[in-house]
Amino acid sequence: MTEETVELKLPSRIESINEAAQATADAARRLGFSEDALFGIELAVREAVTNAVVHGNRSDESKPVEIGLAGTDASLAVTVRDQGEGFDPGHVADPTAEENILKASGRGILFMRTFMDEVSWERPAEGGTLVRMTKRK
Amino acid sequence: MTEETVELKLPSRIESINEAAQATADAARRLGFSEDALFGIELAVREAVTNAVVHGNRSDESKPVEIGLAGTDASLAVTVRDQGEGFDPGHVADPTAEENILKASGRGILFMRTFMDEVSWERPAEGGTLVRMTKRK
Amino acid sequence: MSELNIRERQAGDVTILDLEGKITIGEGSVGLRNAIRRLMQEGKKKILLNLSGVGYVDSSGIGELVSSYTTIGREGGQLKLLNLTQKIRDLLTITKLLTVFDTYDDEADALNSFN
Amino acid sequence: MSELNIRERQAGDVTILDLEGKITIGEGSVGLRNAIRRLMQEGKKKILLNLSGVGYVDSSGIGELVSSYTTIGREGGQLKLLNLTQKIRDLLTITKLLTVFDTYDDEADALNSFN
Ligand SMILES: Nc1ncnc2c1ncn2[C@@H]1O[C@H](COP(=O)(O)OP(=O)(O)O)[C@@H](O)[C@H]1O
Ligand SMILES: Nc1ncnc2c1ncn2[C@@H]1O[C@H](COP(=O)(O)OP(=O)(O)O)[C@@H](O)[C@H]1O
Repeated sequence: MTEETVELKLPSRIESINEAAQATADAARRLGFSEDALFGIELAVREAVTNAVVHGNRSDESKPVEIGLAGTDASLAVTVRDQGEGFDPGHVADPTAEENILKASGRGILFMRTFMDEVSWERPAEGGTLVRMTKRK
Repeated sequence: MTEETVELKLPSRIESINEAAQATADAARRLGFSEDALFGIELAVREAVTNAVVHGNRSDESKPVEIGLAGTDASLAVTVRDQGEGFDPGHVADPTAEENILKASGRGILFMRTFMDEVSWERPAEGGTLVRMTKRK
Repeated sequence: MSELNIRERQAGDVTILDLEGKITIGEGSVGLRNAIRRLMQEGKKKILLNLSGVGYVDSSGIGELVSSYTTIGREGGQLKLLNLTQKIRDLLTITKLLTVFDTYDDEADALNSFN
Repeated sequence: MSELNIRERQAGDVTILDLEGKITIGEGSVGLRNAIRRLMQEGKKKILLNLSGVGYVDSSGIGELVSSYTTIGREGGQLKLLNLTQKIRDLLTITKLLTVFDTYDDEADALNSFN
């Protein structure tokens, strides 16, 4: 029956990334994820929140980023919601392609997909982007 | 705008007290409470969850204890809900009275009231006991 | 790793228990209770609890200290407390128990106080 | 306490930066960028980054390592990496950057490799 949810509503600024990362690491540790898994979960959340702050809300501090963590004995589900214009995750450039390898950015989604078991993006009716990620134990 | 909520649904057993205490300490630390305040907040939550497990749900593991933490820049609000028969907090014996001083129990509510700024009990329509506690920064 | 580790030392007829960890509901409180019970059975009735390594105590732990104190007193023994942390001192003050217990910050002083 | 502490050492014409902390978006990435920019201005173009004390890197940090590498290369200099932690090595592997960088686990070897 053990269930745990954490919800954060943070202003769109860089410091919020650390706050979300800390809350995620705390929750994942309480849920008993290994330190290895923890590193990946925290990284995926950092990347998703970075994208919400930078690309979604364009660092407009008046727009919140909402982070949800829902843990059970078996998994941790993460949601990150921004108020931006959205994007098409199917058309994001592959950062490991020859022509992109020396670019300074474009590796966040790769990390999210690498370290989480499931990652998906939605465009909710009320606007913005909603990222859902799951990590199983 | 920074807001954080944590919700736990835990089985009525002793181990749940540690889990709730850890989640509370983690959240209070993230919210920037002093280590001193943290000790008191964690203790108040331990006592409230102990009462929910032991007196409220009478250690029936099938009955959940629900803990809510709601933090802002200024305060942390805690709720603890059980499915027990309730009690009258106005008629609890004073553990510091001469005749009670050497009793083995009866000090939990005193600690909750000492370390939190506000403590109150409700009997919600759906049954059980709901404790609300607030600590301001 | 158990919640409360208890090491036993003997100084003359006084038994010193060095406690390390948490005295909280469940393992911690029960561990202390069992240790005291065992000492009673062994006829060791002069007991000094060294609390310097105890980082956390809840109302159950305070209750266990009180129970230990009354149990031992009933058997004609003595329980005293050594090296209270500030937090434990605060909790004993709040519960008005600080004056009930004999407390010491120096082990030699504590040992000398037993008769 | 800043997120990334950078200490500078000189070994012949090679400048070693001992990094300690996190290379993540914001302070950490910017700190590294500024340090590299300053070295370029001082004409120090052989740079060895000692990453042994770097506990965390995100995609922005990886991007900053790549930018440093290309900036220095463009100026005719060389950037090499020393003492990758397992985590950083994993991230460079995932991004297929491990073969792009010259990496070393021994400082003397790394210094000898500069020409
Ligand atoms: N929440 C978002 N809102 C809008 N665009 C996004 C969002 N997340 C990702 N993107 C788009 O996807 C691209 C790739 O993202 P990512 O792989 O994280 O790399 P980076 O953020 O370094 O560009 C971004 O450059 C951006 O165009
Ligand atoms: N959630 C609850 N449900 C039912 N009774 C409760 C609850 N919380 C407290 N009580 C009652 O109040 C009394 C005093 O509680 P407390 O001060 O915490 O001391 P203790 O739990 O050690 O008895 C309890 O013994 C119990 O009768």
